[in-house]
Amino acid sequence: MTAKMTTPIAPERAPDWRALRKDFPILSLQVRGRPLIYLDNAATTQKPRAVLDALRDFYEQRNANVHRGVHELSNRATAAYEGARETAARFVNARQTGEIVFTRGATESINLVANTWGARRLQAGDVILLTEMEHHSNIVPWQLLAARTGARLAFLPVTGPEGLLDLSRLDEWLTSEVKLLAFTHVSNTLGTVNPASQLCSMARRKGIVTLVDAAQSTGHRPLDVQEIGCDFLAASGHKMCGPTGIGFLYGRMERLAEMPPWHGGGDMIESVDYHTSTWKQPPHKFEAGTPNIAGAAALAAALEYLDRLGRPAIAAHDAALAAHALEKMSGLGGLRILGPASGRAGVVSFLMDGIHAHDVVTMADHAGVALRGGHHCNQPLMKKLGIESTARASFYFYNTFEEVDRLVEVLREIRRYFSR
Amino acid sequence: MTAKMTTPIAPERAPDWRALRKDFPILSLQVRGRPLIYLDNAATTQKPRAVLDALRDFYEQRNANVHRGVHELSNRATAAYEGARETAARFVNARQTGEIVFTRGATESINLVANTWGARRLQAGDVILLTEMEHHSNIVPWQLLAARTGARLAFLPVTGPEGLLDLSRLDEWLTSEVKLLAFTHVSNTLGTVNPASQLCSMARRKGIVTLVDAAQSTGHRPLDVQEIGCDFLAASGHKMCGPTGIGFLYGRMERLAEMPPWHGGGDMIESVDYHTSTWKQPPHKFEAGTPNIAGAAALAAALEYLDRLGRPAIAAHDAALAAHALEKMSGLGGLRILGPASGRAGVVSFLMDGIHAHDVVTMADHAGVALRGGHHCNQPLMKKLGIESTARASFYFYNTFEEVDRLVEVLREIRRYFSR
Amino acid sequence: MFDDLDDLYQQVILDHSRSPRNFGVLPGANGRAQGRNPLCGDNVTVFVKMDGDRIDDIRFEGTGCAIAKASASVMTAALKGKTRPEARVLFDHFHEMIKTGQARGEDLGKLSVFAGVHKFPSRVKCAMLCWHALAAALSGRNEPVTTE
Amino acid sequence: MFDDLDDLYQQVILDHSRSPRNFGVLPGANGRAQGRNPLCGDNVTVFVKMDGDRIDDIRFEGTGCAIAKASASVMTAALKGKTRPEARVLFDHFHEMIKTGQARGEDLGKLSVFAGVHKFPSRVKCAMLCWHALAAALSGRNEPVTTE
Ligand SMILES: Cc1ncc(COP(=O)(O)O)c(C=O)c1O
Ligand SMILES: Cc1ncc(COP(=O)(O)O)c(C=O)c1O
Ligand code: FES
Ligand code: FES
Repeated sequence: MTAKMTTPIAPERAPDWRALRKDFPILSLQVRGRPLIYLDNAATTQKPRAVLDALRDFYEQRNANVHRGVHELSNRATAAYEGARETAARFVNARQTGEIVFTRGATESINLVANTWGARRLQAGDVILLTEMEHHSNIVPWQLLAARTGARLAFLPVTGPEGLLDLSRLDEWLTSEVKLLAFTHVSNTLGTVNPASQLCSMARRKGIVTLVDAAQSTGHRPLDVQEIGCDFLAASGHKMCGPTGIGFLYGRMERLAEMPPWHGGGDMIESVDYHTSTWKQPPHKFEAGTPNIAGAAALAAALEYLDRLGRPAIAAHDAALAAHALEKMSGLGGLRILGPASGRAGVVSFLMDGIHAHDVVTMADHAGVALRGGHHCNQPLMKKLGIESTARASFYFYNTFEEVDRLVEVLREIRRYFSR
Repeated sequence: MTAKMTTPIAPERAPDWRALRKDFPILSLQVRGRPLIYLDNAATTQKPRAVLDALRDFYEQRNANVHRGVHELSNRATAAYEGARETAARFVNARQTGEIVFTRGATESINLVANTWGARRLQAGDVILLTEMEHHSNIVPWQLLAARTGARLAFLPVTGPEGLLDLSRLDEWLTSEVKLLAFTHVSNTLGTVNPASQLCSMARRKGIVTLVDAAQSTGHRPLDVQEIGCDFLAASGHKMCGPTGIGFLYGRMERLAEMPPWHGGGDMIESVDYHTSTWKQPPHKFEAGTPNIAGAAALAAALEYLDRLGRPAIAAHDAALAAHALEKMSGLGGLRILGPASGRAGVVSFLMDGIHAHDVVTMADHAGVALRGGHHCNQPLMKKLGIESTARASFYFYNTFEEVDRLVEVLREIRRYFSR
Repeated sequence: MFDDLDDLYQQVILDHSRSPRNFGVLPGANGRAQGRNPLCGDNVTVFVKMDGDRIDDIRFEGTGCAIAKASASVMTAALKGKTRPEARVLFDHFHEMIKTGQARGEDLGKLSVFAGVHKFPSRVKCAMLCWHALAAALSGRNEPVTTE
Repeated sequence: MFDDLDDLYQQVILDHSRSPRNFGVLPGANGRAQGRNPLCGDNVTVFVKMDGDRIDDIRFEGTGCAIAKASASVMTAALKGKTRPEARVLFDHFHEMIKTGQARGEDLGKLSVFAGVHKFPSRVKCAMLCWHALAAALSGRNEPVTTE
């Protein structure tokens, strides 16, 4: 994976990034009289016209409820929804289409695993191994599960200013009490890219189930659940050009098959009596009620859009922007950058001496540059690092080197303004 | 409520229903060469242009993640999302905006209550009282909760061919073991309108918590949670002109305040340490992860659209279409109609002698009329009534009397075709 | 109004659906299985009385649309007296016809009235329901099978 | 580049944020409370030493943006020696100014440098953070308060 990502893309093979900015209507917006420079992609990405059109097309040509209808619109809606499942399965190279469960996003995907697989398989004394760099969405569900089952949490350490996982003693961490290893593929604060296949194969060898929080990686780099070898993988549509309110859980079929249901309701049942019910097979077993049908259809459009560009090319562009930002920002002085010096994703968190992150972000916003400030849902990591918050620039393929230059210029002006 | 609903609307006050069909792009679709007559509104409704535009507008003018951003787009997104909460609160007349929790739909809303309030408050020996006409979404979550807590389910009987709740002995049903009464406001199979305020006030007098499944009523008739007096109310956006993937739970603040969290993750926390966390106040406590932001904004547009038409007028039109259908269909012969003879919602389920519901629906579809056939997620009720499935026509304000006439003509042709 | 449906609801199919052959429980059956169609909630139970490898008698019971009922009626009529291997071959040929509209082999006989079903993908499961139940009954599995 | 921000980041505010007055733990405090800003995760603790109804001494500690720090610095300076009722009145006047830009009463003095904050709704909580903590400290509540 890492190899693929850092392979430079031959210029003639890379898309014309600048040209495809016109696919994104919002990118021509003016904010406070200045052209929008959107560098908050780790929070959510913008949507290309292909996705907006897919939403509208769904509602204008095929809107109906799914699965039980015999009429034409209902067939179309079911085809759109189940077709989106196939697209998502191909996108992560699942073995079977049925290994994709649609959810609201990565957070719900992780909660689903905690409440089904976790509630069935974990008990007092078991250990859930996370890492110190997890997003709240990959900590809190396990805290709630721990409280319910008596299992406890342990955290693989993050070392040094580089913010890498300390894997030197991984073997010792993977004790026989560890039943689950859940980790983020890409850190949304540090930009660290964790070696997912290595972690999963070590865990698997010891019979430990694995979950990859791929919220920050799914639409950003090539990703293959069979190569990674994970049991579960959680993804958010809105972080990869899809609409809000849709995402998915990939689950290895053996795992899904052993899981009890979670939400109960229409569409997840095979038969219902007043006092007992039987369930459908996965994935339907885990999709109670009317799903986000249009959202799934539009997510499929997003995935197809991304694969037209090519994920290796996207990863290379993300990385090149980050490298450019690192280089330029280190020339500024009085600025501390978190995370690895190289091999990182397109996420750059930083602190400016004597200026609080929210002041940086407010001022950048007035110059048209959208950054995020705060703990980025990484409070425990922040506390460990002894900081309260950072400002963060996060890139996607539609960002340009000129935008990064403008960011650096704005940061320089902020420093000047604040020292007046 | 019933009174309001059956009040005839003075002609000059009712909207021009036919004229507003042009607000719905899909209604001018041709299906198999015939103009679409969409009579599957109980499954999902169609969306007016105002809603499609709200979706697009969100993604083109204000797309960002919510709550933690300081930049302009993020402020706009937060304003859109929290503004939608206010709109929803006004729509059901909640006491406070914070009594609205956004969910994927009615099913998730009910599961939320079962897994939070239910898991905390119920124990072995307690009784969850439902009715015999509940949708699977208001049965299965309680079966799962019963299995987890040792509580048991009881069902208020449905009587006679009219399909009304038998309230004559309601008092006896509301024993001291009953901790929760959960019932559907409008049956999606029978068309029955249950006396929600009466049920809730009797239950409340005995200290029983109440949940109203308002999936079929929220956008169809005036609805006021304070007048109903319920503790919880579940609603789906897609059944009232909103997009798929968004709905809400109304919860009386006293109830929400006593509930533990359910999904864990970003945005529902106040502070997170590696091993313990504290939660935000409701409603945020129950909204983990990135919500369906655009969906909420578009739902607000739907609610505003409905209130421009006026819910009393919508309810009257629904009822008038149903009455017209009942009258015309009873002239057909060999046709059995379920549910009450009068005072019903715009839902008409029927059986044709000797012709299976799916054959009726397939053939109607070929004539351009979208009906639904099957058990309508009401299997236990079907079994009780001794039937397998019904065909169902369900109306909304954009349906016309001519469409109902056409339905009846098509049914006559089906009978003829099948007797050949 | 329904001319384009004539391929689906052939006269033979309507006839069989109105007066199904071999309908009812089969006393002395030594094989049985239920097929469920999750799309509609319908189900068909097929009963077989095997004499060694030969289907001595066969009946069905259940609920379903005209296609499902007619399919079970025609199937039972076609299979009486056939051997297990012959039934397997018929299953394959019928299945292929339902999916493609093309009949391989010459053995389908009256079963070919269902060729038009392939134009109605949402009804394929209806026609196959009894066949899946049959396959389960012949293989001695006792759990219900779904057409998923 | 940032001219339109001059209303927010007034010179006085920048000065106070760089060298906050009354910063640090107050030994002998007989009232204290923490205010948390859920929007950004920042928090401010306000310590008071009351002499009857009079604020004998007051300090603050915590993390926050320039607005939050300056607000706490200016607030503590303004409140030293004031009585509880006077502090309440100042709270109300300050709150109204932050929301509307208009100062009622004449008593705000240096506090009026924050009038420009009302143009930046997302920063209103920053300016109010220390005031909410103060109100809690004066009322003797010990739980943390949020600005929600
Ligand atoms: C690493 C990581 N995990 C999980 C999430 C949660 O994703 P969502 O909010 O889409 O559920 C995020 C989003 O911020 C993230 O960055
Ligand atoms: C009465 C009733 N309750 C609950 C639901 C479930 O709604 P949703 O599928 O939107 O979650 C429905 C929808 O069919 C319904 O008709
Ligand atoms: S519709 Fe149920 S079997 Fe055909
Ligand atoms: S941004 Fe945290 S207090 Fe102002």
